[in-house]
Amino acid sequence: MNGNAVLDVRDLKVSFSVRRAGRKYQVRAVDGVSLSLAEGEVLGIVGESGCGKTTVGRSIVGLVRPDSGTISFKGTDMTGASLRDMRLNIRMVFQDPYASLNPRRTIGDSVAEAGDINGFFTSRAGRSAAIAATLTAVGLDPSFAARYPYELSGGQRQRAGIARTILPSPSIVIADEPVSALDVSVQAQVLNLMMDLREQLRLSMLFISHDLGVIGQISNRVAVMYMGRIVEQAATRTVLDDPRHPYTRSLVAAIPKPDPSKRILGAIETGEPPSLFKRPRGCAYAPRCPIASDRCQVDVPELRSAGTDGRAIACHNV
Amino acid sequence: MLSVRDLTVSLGPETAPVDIVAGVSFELGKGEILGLVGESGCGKSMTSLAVMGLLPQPGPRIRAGRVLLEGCDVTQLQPWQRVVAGHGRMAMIFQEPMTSLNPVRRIGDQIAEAVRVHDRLSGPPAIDRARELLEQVRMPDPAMQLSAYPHQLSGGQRQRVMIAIALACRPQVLIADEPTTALDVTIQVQVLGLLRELCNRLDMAMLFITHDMGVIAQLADRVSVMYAGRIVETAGVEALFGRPRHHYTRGLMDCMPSRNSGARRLPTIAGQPPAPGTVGAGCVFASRCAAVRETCRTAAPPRAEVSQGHDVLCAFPLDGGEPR
Amino acid sequence: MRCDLSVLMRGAVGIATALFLNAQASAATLLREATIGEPPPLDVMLTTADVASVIGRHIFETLYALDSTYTPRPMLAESDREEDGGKTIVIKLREGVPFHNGKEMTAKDVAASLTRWGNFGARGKLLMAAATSVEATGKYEVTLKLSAPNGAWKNLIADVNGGLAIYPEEIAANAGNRPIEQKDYIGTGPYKFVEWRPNRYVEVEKFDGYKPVKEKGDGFAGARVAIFDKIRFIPVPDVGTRVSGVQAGDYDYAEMISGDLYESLSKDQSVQVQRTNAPIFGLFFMNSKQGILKDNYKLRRAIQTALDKSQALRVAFGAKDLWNAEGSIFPKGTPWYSAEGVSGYSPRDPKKAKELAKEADYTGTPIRLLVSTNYQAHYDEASVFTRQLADAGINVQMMVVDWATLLKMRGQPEQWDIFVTHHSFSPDPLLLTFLNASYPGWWDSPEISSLRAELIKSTDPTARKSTWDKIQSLIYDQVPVMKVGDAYTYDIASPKLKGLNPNGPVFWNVSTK
Amino acid sequence: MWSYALKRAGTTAVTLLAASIIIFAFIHIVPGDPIYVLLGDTATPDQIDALRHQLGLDQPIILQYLTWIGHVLEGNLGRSIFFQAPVLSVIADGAETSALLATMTMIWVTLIGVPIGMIAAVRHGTWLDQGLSGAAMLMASIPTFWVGLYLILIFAAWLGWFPSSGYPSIFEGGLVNLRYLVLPSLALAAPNAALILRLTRASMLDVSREDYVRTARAKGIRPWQVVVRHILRNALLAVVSAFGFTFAALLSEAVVTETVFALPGIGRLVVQSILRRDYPVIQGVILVIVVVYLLINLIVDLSYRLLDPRVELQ
Amino acid sequence: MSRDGAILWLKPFIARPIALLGLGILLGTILAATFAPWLAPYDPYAIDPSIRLTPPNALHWFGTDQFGRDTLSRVIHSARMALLIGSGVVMFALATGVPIGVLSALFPRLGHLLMRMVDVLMAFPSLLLALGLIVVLGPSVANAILAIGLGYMTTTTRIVYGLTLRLRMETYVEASRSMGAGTAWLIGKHILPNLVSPLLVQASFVFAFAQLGAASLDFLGLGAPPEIPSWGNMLAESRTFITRAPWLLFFPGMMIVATAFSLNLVGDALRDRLDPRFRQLFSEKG
Repeated sequence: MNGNAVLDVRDLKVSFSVRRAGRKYQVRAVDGVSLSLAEGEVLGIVGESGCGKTTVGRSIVGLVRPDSGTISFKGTDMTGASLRDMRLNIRMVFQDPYASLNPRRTIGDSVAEAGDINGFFTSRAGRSAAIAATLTAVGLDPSFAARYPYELSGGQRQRAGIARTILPSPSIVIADEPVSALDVSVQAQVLNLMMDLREQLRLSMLFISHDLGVIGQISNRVAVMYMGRIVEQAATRTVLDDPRHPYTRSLVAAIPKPDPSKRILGAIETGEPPSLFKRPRGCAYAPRCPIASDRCQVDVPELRSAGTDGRAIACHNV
Repeated sequence: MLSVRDLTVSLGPETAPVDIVAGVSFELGKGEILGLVGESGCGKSMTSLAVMGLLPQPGPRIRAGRVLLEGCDVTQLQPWQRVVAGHGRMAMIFQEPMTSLNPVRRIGDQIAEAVRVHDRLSGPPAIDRARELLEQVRMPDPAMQLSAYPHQLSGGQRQRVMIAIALACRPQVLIADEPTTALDVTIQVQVLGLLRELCNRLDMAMLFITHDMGVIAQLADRVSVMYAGRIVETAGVEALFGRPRHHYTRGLMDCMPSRNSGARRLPTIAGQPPAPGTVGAGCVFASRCAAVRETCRTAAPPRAEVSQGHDVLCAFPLDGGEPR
Repeated sequence: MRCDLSVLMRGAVGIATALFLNAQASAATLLREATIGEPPPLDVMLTTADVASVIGRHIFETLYALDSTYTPRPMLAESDREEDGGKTIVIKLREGVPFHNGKEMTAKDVAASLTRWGNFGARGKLLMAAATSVEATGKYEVTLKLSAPNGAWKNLIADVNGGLAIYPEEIAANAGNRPIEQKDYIGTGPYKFVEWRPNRYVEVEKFDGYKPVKEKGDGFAGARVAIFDKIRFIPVPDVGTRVSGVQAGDYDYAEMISGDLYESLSKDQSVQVQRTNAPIFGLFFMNSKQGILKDNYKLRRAIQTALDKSQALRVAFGAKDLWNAEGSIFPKGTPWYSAEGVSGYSPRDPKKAKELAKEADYTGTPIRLLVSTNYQAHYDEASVFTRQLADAGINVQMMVVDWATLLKMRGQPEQWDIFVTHHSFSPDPLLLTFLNASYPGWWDSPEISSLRAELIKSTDPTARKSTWDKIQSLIYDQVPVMKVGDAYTYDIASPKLKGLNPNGPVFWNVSTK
Repeated sequence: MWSYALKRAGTTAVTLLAASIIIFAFIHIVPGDPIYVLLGDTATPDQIDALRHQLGLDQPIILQYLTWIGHVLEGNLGRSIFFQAPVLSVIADGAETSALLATMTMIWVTLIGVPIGMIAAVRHGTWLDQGLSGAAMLMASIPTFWVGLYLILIFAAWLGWFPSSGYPSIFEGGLVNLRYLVLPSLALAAPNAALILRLTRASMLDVSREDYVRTARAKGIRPWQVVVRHILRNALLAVVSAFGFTFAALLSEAVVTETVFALPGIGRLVVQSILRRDYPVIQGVILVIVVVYLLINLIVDLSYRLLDPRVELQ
Repeated sequence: MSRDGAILWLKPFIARPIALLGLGILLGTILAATFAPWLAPYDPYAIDPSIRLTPPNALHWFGTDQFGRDTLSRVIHSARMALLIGSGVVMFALATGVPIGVLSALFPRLGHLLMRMVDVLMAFPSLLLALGLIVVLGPSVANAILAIGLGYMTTTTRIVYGLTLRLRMETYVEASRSMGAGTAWLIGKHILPNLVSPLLVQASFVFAFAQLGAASLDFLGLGAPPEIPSWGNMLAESRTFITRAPWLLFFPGMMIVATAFSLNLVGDALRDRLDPRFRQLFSEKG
């Protein structure tokens, strides 16, 4: 898409086989997603549970093998390649700060892991210094290097989890729900940290979340996913202030606003969530959609450009 | 309707108790929705379990305080004992609809079980009543779902079943402990709508526990904010969101991304809550408070009514002049 | 469903009632004997296993039977005569003796049995290797011709253990070397075979057509009268279980009780103790074919010199009544008793043993002792000796295996230097295993070869006895085997039984008080 | 359900086939030779060779396997070298004892393990629970044969309440003969009951911490109803699969018990056949035990699926 | 491990006196085994038929056996065999089970095959498997270890396989993979360190049940050579004397029970230490 894209994902498809009652089902988790990430940009991916947003992120860092599609880093296709060199460039922050640190390793070892794996450090002293500097950068005291995860609070752990992704400094960070397990007050601290680091290290970021508030805070652009596909994509403000796709609309409308004067309960209709095992033939959202037409039942809408600021929508009826 | 007075829940030995809920008091009127909001570990769930008589055994226990339902003391009674004593009109729904239903028993049976206890019905009438309850919670195709197992339902549907079970108790007070946290936003809005509608229709009071200020704002009539085992502020929902008087409440609201969307940086509350048992003589929030003064560290703050129905546990509350 | 259940219930009640009624129905007299284990097939001609012969001698009979002094007496035979200087033996049979299948026993049956025994029988070669012909020379007369006289022939055919049991002709002729099948367990004995339930029991039943001899019962000889209607031989390998079984009344008789219980059981009112009158004796075989002990008579003597056999006997057999540190191969009171060489039997002289070993140029090479745990006594003896030899500086390494493995390994001369077994009482030296040069140990020095030939050829008792004296002296000189000592096994029985036989477990003539 | 059952049966069959190869291979590299045991000490080499040929033991081993497995598929497990009888009938003779012993043991295990486990769980944390759990742990640490020997000493030799050993079939002496199995089944039940007790307790405690138990309590139903309707059934699901495992394991644990009590079961049969090198019987018994083991596991697996609605039935 | 870690490990023992008792018995056994020649009042092999089968008395606290050997000395010396067999079985089970289990979980195709083979082995009841193996290999200490170990190899493999499958899905393992970690790195830095504590629990149970298995083999005459003192051999040797000399069976049997019991107690305490629920009792969830 963009010539200056650091990351370019083309037509990504991922499916899993799921066993249920002795039968195998093929579940399409990601069904043809394309996106690109410009240098220094934060792209938010938002969607509800099971929409495939996490799978997109995991495919990019090589944790999931896609069925088809390409993932290129600065113009080099990474799918199926030996990924050693790429690994230091694209890194992932995980959701659960409790699970993402090995309880048997010190914070220092966890933070230095990417460097250790890839032979980044040339001396012990250099390694210690780098760990200390990185811990300081994420707002932790360097003495934390010798501690174990159980000695840290949730916020501290997530800082350590972030520290791990910036030593040595990468080009792209994939952040998969990095704050959703945190309390609001801690969440704000971590979001601030991420925004600071992005600026200081000139990172590009793919920020995956179910929380439009968080997405709105940190990202430049937003892609809304539903059942494995992007249904709407645009600049953050545009999506939040003027959602077009019927799904995006109900999503935005359903956010409980912290304002008792704007009560929405009972005012909006959002329908039943889809089953992963029974994908509709046409538009996946059609069964819940208030404006679905006959065409929507049979014909899958493609993501098409709509409007000026890079907005794209996958809907027959808007 | 429900009155909780100086409720204190403690862990550890009798000789050196660690209070995880310290002197919580609140009143819940008929048909009223009281939101209890706080961060994880603040003791809000323990409060709800203590009120319901469901504290896990062995584990925390009620060390002091009373729980009065329509003026009757039910503090030390478990739900079944309350039913026997004639004060069983209280019910509870929980956070995880996935695990809160028995996976090997049919939906209908699980509802009918509560019907049997509270309506003294059995056999087909109990099942009829169960179907009726499923209708009340807007379950699609209720007659069919009676014979379904929990795993055959979606998360939202399971939470509706939980609500139906609660309704089977014909409660005057419903305690909802983070009932929508595990649900997607589009489903959350449905469940919240249902709960409010039921409260209105059945004239039922609800104690709604959550960490989400947005949900509270949408649902509650009155709000209590909890911090480190204490209620630090109580007010009507408009007053609280309009003019928070406690520094913690204010901080909590300020750091919500959706309130600040687009801002360069989010305001934060420095530090982290004190661990239970490490609270000294002073204000529990002193270590994190931006406006802390010397007395805050040494003397417990007074509970002050800053305006009609608006209590704050702070020696130096924010002034109420400037609405946010 | 409810209806089905009631039908089921009624069925169950019916079965239960039937089972209980069944319990009361068994009124016939039954004797239950606890044997030391499951027997091999009851083809007593082929097997030397005691378990098999205990059962077998109730079913099968021999031409002669040993009395309580272990002298052969006619059983199926009526009389005999020797011709041609002992080279021809003519045996006259009793008339009118029926097999269990109703047919009368004749000379043809005996001839066929003799032939099979000669070809395949466990002990048949000893006599029949020299046989030139076996013929029925009359309906009740059998003639056996030998190339050389055999002084021990009557002894050789008098025991049912590996011996000449008389089978019906067609069974003996067709069986070949394969153990005869259960349906062919047809003999002339006072009991006939009923059924064999593996691991449960072997059952025999009174044979109504049995014809006893006229003489009074004495040892295995004389009249045999079946008093019990049925006998069950129940394998109970654990000796403690056998004992408590008899004490509790679950069994009427139990074989081979360990010596250590002898004293307490002798005083026990709930059992009677039955000691056998013929001792068995432990044997340590030296490897004469291969290895460090081959032809090394000095080292062998050194080994024997180091030992105190009474210690081993005491450990292995317990009560003093049950063992006898006796150097003579044959016990006192038997015609073969001899004092030749017995000074070398159990000197317990470690110092002298050390000297002897030094003379034999022994340098501490491990001597491999093959022993099995299946027989506790073997193991006990070996343990004690190993310890005593260690004191004399002789390094013995025990190789403890199970009996089946031992039987295989002892056939391979490279595997061992000494192996442990025991020998049951035998009425004639020729029946001793170590006089058989093909038996593992392979004692075949020129000296023994000539003495053995002498012993076979001679029919004169006095001459044979003096030959045996020389052989025993040679045994203490060349030490092909070491005798541990005489041991008397004992059995226990319910105090109600009377008429028990000191020769061993035999249940004819046995009744309840 | 049926497709699942078929599939499970298929894998069971494959496992069985692999097991049969192992059984055959193992037995045939055993040192020691049945011929010697059969012919006794005085056999000549000629006799040995003749018998070996006759029994087919001189053929290539693969051929011996194919012959064996072919016969097995026809229901013919061969003839016992020692008993001179069909292996199947030899095993069938022992099967009654072993099956009754295992059943009786399972009855003890159930009667002791499950209720006491329940009591311990319900009284969780009290001295009663600690006492019962400790006792169970102790029971699980006692060798069965040791228990057996002392049971014989006390109840048979000293008190004379039960027979010390042996077992005459109930078809010959009636049901009263079951008294022969009381002591052995108790000895065998001791450690297994302890394990089931601990499992029941742990499983009930696990379940009682589940959210749905809290839901049930919130409904206001009585504690015993919570235990019976919500805890017990779910907890027993886990216990059921352990039952199958225990039952199958009993067949081999019985090896020692049957030896101590001189019971004519297949456990003792296998030990003695090993000592006698009776190949066909060893093969047959082990094969039968493995078949029973796999079958029980199959049944447990399928019934588990029937009991647990989370597995959808199609 | 850090000092705090060590304290965490000791916690379950301090909390439960009975677990402390288990630890005590275990230490006692280890001491007895180590210092057997100094602790034992007599040479365990010394034969003296003149004092055979004497009941416990001042000179021979546990009495003497049929060879006149001192039972107490033999019981003490037998602790060596118990520890040898137990640790041998544990090591065998771990040395085989851990690699097979870990590799099976990390390489699903290989794993499928290997786990099928484990299934086949598991279809043989463990004692039967041990018997068969002993008959093939002949009775000896090493073979007893192998035969008993094989049964626990399968269960250990199963446990390791299950744990590794779970660990493989742990976020920190995924994080490591996302940074390009190879299999060796994952195993060495993430999987093995996290297997240590569950394997410690498994090891103590295996150790306990190996005692019972070894005793059964000894009892059937298929375990350690009978001339070597071991509790199982002592039982096998003296079972015929149960009515005459019940003490001969009592002491070695008690030692087997005590050792197995103490190991079970230790394993139980360690398992509770591992069980997250145990700790959750002390921390409130929001």
